[in-house]
Amino acid sequence: MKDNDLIINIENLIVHYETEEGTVRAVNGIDLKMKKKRSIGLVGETGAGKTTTALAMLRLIPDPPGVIKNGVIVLNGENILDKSVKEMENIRGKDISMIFQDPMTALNPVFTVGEQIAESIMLHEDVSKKEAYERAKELLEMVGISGNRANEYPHQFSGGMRQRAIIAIALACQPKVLIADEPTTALDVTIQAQVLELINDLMEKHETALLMITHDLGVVAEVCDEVAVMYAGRIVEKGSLEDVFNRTKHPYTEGLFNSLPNIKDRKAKLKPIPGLMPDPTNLPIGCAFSPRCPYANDICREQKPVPRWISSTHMVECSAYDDPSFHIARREK
Amino acid sequence: MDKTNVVTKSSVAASRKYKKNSQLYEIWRNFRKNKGAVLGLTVLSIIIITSIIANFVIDYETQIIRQVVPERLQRPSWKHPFGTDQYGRDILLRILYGSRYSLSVGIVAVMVSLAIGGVMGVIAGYMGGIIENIIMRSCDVFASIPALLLAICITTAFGANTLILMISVGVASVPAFARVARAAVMTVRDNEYIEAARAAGATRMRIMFTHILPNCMAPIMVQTTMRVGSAIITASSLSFLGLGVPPPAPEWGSMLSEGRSFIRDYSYMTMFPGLAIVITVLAINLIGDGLRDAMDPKLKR
Amino acid sequence: MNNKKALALILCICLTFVFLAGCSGSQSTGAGSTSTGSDTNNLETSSEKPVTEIKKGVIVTGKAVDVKEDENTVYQKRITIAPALDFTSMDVQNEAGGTAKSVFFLVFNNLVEYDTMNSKIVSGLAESWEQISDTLWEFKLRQGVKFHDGSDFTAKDVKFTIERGKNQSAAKSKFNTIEEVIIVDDYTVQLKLTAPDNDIIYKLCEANTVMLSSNAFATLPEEEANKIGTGPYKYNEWVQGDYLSLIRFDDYWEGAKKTEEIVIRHIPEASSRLIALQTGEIEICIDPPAVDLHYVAEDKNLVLWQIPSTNIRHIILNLNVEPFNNKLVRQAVAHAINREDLIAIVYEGNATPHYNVMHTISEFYVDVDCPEFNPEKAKALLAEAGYPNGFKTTIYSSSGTVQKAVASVIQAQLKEIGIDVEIQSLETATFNAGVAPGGTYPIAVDGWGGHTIGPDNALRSPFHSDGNINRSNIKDKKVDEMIDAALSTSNYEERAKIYAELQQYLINNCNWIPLAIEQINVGMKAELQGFELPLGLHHHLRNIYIVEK
Amino acid sequence: MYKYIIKRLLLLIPIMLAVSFIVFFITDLAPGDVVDIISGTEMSVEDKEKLREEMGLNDPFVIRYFRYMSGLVRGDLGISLVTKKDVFQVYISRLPATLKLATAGTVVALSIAIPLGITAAVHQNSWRDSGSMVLGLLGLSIPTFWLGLLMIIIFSLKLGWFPSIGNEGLISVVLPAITVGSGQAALTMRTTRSSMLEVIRQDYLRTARAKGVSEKVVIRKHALKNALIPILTVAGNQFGIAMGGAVMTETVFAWPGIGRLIIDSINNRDTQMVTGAIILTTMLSSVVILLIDIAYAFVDPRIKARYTK
Repeated sequence: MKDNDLIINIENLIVHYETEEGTVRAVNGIDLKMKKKRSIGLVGETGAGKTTTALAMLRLIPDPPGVIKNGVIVLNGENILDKSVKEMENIRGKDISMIFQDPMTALNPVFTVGEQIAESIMLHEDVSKKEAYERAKELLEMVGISGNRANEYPHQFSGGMRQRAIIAIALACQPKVLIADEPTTALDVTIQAQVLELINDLMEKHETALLMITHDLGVVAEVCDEVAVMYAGRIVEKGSLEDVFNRTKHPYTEGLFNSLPNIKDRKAKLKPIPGLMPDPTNLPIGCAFSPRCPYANDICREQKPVPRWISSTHMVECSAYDDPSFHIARREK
Repeated sequence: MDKTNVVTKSSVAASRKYKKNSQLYEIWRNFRKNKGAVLGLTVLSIIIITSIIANFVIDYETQIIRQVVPERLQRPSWKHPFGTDQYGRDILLRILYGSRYSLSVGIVAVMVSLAIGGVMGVIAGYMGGIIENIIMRSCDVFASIPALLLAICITTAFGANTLILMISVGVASVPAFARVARAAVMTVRDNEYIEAARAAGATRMRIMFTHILPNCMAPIMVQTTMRVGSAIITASSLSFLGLGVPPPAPEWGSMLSEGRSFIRDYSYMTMFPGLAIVITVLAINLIGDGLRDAMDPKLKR
Repeated sequence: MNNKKALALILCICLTFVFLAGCSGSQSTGAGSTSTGSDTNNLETSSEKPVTEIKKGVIVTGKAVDVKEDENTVYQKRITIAPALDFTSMDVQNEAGGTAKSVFFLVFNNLVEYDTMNSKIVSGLAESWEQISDTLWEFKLRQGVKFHDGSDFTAKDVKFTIERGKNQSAAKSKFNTIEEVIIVDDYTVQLKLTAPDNDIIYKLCEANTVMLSSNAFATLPEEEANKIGTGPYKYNEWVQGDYLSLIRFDDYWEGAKKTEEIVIRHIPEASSRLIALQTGEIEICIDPPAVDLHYVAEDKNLVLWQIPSTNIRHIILNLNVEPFNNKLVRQAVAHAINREDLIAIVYEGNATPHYNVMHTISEFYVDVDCPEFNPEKAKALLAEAGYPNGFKTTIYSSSGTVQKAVASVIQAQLKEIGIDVEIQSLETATFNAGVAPGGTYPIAVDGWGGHTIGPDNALRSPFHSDGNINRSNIKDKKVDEMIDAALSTSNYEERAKIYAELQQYLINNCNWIPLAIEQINVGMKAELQGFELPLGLHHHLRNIYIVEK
Repeated sequence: MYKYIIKRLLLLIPIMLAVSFIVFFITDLAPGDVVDIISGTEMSVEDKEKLREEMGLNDPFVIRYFRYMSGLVRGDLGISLVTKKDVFQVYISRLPATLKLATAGTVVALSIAIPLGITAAVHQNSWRDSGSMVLGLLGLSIPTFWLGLLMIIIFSLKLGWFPSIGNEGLISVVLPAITVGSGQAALTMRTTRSSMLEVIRQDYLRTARAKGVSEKVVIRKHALKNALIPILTVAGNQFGIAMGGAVMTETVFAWPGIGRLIIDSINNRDTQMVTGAIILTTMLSSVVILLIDIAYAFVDPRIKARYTK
């Protein structure tokens, strides 16, 4: 279903970190497509390889020890893994830009907020310093902060305002793709809602594609059109919001939903997923989730599961579905 | 239900690995990663070993201080690999034998400044208030007096022998030690486990020396290794001013300063002692850096 | 793999050092291993520069360039001189430093002056002088001599200078025998002595007895008045520890000098001083490192003067300290000393061994038989004195390189006969305080150059019981009588006989063991004209000039 | 801001008094006195005693110290016992040379230390790290006068590029500055390395990279400006030390600096000059360190906030 609004296509991306203690297999072959004005939620526990995937798209993985082993990341027709350092610098901030988790440390304390926004503009458009500074003020207004605070320093901003400033920086040059790496985790709930709403409005206005990295299913439900669930460096389930929320297929996704408190049924006991994330330096053979999967059988423990398309939009990677009658406990809504 | 015990077995193995990693082993593992530090350690141990062997192999009377006029100022040759000085004495033997002077001056001087400065710093850091002010202000005063002046005055006042030299070099860097010790104590002092100890009724002295001192050993240790290097240099500068270890002792600093008016035609006379000082101080400083990286948690990758 | 690279890096750093130091030394075609011959000049000068002995013991390697001068020759404006010791103070009647005395010789005049090239006393501000009686001298003063402040030089200035000098520390010892200054008329003055003093004429040409301006001291504060003299140069600017600049005094009574400005620049490090001469930044370099003299000798546009200094390097044995109160021990020490080796090590052969308390330049010098180098005899003497297996003692020296080297050699030579010597090299102030009369230093390395102020001062100061620098604390009535007698007898032969006997007696006493007469080495540009021999440590630099074109 | 500066300057006064007492005491403690220097060999023992009497050297220490303090309080540092020149004048005549050497030395130190420190931090634990550390440490390990003499022999005698002595114009400061600077470079470099290591991990550098800023600019601009404060502190201290401590370089290059003035005065037991010179040097280096503290505010706005609050 290639159409003209496909912006990024990631195929079979493998990223390893080679350290003294052994090779950390952070990303083990994932495929992801991002389309204009569409937002995808990348969900999973910490250490699943979400951030590594994002950094790979910007080629910001620290080269010793990180290595992109395999795979292709196609951005408007070209594989950015072959791009030179110079070309990548042009792409970052112009075509793809990124927001980070902790606003308190994401802004440079010794430069004013205006300067940091203006810098992004000047890098990609040859405008004078003054002009860029004016644009920076407009951007601040756009994210809900009064322009004349542009010459203040980050320590004079609250957490929420800093995140807004960071968003302003990211959207300074109207990038085609915005990656948001847990943008609201460090904020309290009320600010969280405002920031998410801001991101949504800006997505609409600039027709940008959004990759929302989070472990909070509530955020995904509110913002994303599609969902991809990652576990131990692989996408185990991918589909539209309805596919994954209402027609959950993969046992791990079910585990995620079970560990959420159920507002309606206060007395219900939480059912957290037993065990720990597998050690990325020696992943179990077969399906990585098998040690913790209640439905795991011998096939799961010996063979790598194969991705299986349930519908045109819904994919799951679980050998249990070899047996057509298999279904997980979570009933379809 | 084999699934659950599979999980417990791997976690047990993991935790056993971590118990072995006591703090010292952890420091050693990081220290080993630093190339320069390992190099420094090997060079220093070679020097220490030679200075010990030299003590037995070389005879002080005949080979180190006897003046042999016909063999004066001979260039490096097979007979004298490092050449001979203006008194006709073999420079290689003197350097090997002299290593004990420079090393002992460096180490003892630093012990002196550690003892005085370190303790003052810890007291200042922990006590706070007026005591801290008095100690730190007097350190400022001492620091403003050029180290060399301090050393010169003490050496001239009490006569120039090796022990006085070591003490005066040590005293000169007391302020620096006090500052480092105080800073280290300040960071440790506000941790919870100090409150806990105080809550448990431990006396001030007990807290200071059993809880605080071991934890701020890291920066103090690093400062010590750094200072050994500069102590050797200060001792050689004192020899340059004629106040160093009295002749005929083959201390590298005095060999350097005695040879300086021969530097143009017989540069080997200053070059080899100079190189000896450079390599020793370099090795010590590299170890110091390695230690600092290994001990400072923030700097670990 | 990384480890190898780090090792390689460090090795290459050490190699650069070897190269750097090597190339600094490679240019040395010089002396190599010096022979232990005791000839005063052992510089193998490869270049074809002439080596002449212009005066007894004074060797000049190279020659000043020949110049033709006429009325429109242009002279180099400024000449820079770098002495070994710094200029310390302008207080002319109190300052005793060598460099200061050289400067006083430029800024002031004496009544009579010592012509070092022909070693005789010549007229200064006094046109003529005669000895009327044992205790009365008369001086006819030169007319029309101006001070730097424009006032005239007359008899009242002589009276003022001598009377003031009597209670100034350095001038006092030269004027103490003058009882009264009688002004006959404006340009004639008589000096009445308290007792006959044969050396008075020498004392009057010494740097601290220069003529001051009474007018200046009446009008200006002392510090300014000390600057006013009659000499060919005036003080211009003094940045202490950096340089002293003197500019030409245009109406000098002998006529203005050719060089406009003389700068005394202080370069403490001997190697740097010599290099500054080679790079042309200075014109005269005094006391370059002994081992580098060949650089001056071989450089075709440099000239080297090697001048025997009036300073006798010696060691003192303190009679107040065990065991040196025992004459046999002192004689044993005298026999243990090998002067040739000492000169080879300390002075690279550039000094002459010396065996007497008197300096050869003194007219009353006689050869004496001094204890020869004989370690066996020394050991025998020690045994006889009751110290068969020697004893421990300490030798003190100031922190100068020469003094420390002498101490090291003495230490080694005394070790050979069983005396264990520890060295204490102290800075000047501590050394002077410790070695002063009544001090407790068992052995001390010292230098004495008092011969320039006549034979009496040469022996009185170190050997008379209350001599200024009686550092060996000798209290010998016989010696005191001989010194006083020599000073007062007017009969020349009688005086010579007493001095001869005194010299032999002191040498036998071995409380003051002479070692060597050092050399003053002066390197200068070949273009420099008019360089004269120094008197003692202070230099006569009035007539130096360089022809530019 | 000004309240802070006034407080720091006021704090200087007790330190000055303490320094003057200690220096006066130590110089007095050393055996021998100024009369032993200026008397030379031609003064008799009685004359020496008379001179000591005149100069008041025989008075007990306490009286001499209070006589000195009464002058100090009026701002009069007295005259040198040896050269009879006013201590303040002599100090001022030697000050420009020292400031010139200290500044040039610090510039050399920083221009060696900062690049080496950054390379060491950016390539931590690689051979470039220990390589640049070795280069930096070489400066500290090489005895100053040995380096100075080598510099003179090679660069002024053999190649003739620079004058070997004296203090005329800028080129005369090049060799001494390199000698002083390379000695100081090691400490500054180690501080640069450790503070850069802390900054390199900060998130805002990742933000900058995500904006498309090139690695060089990320390190040189974003990281360095944050790491500057500890570097400034060390550079400030070293400037203070270079003021009084460059004795070796000053001796070898015949540089008319304060370091040699102090050491010569000590050798001459010229207590007036020694105490005066050290008080002035301490004041000057404290002022320099204070200026550095104030400069922090321009480097790091968070510190400026603390002052204005």
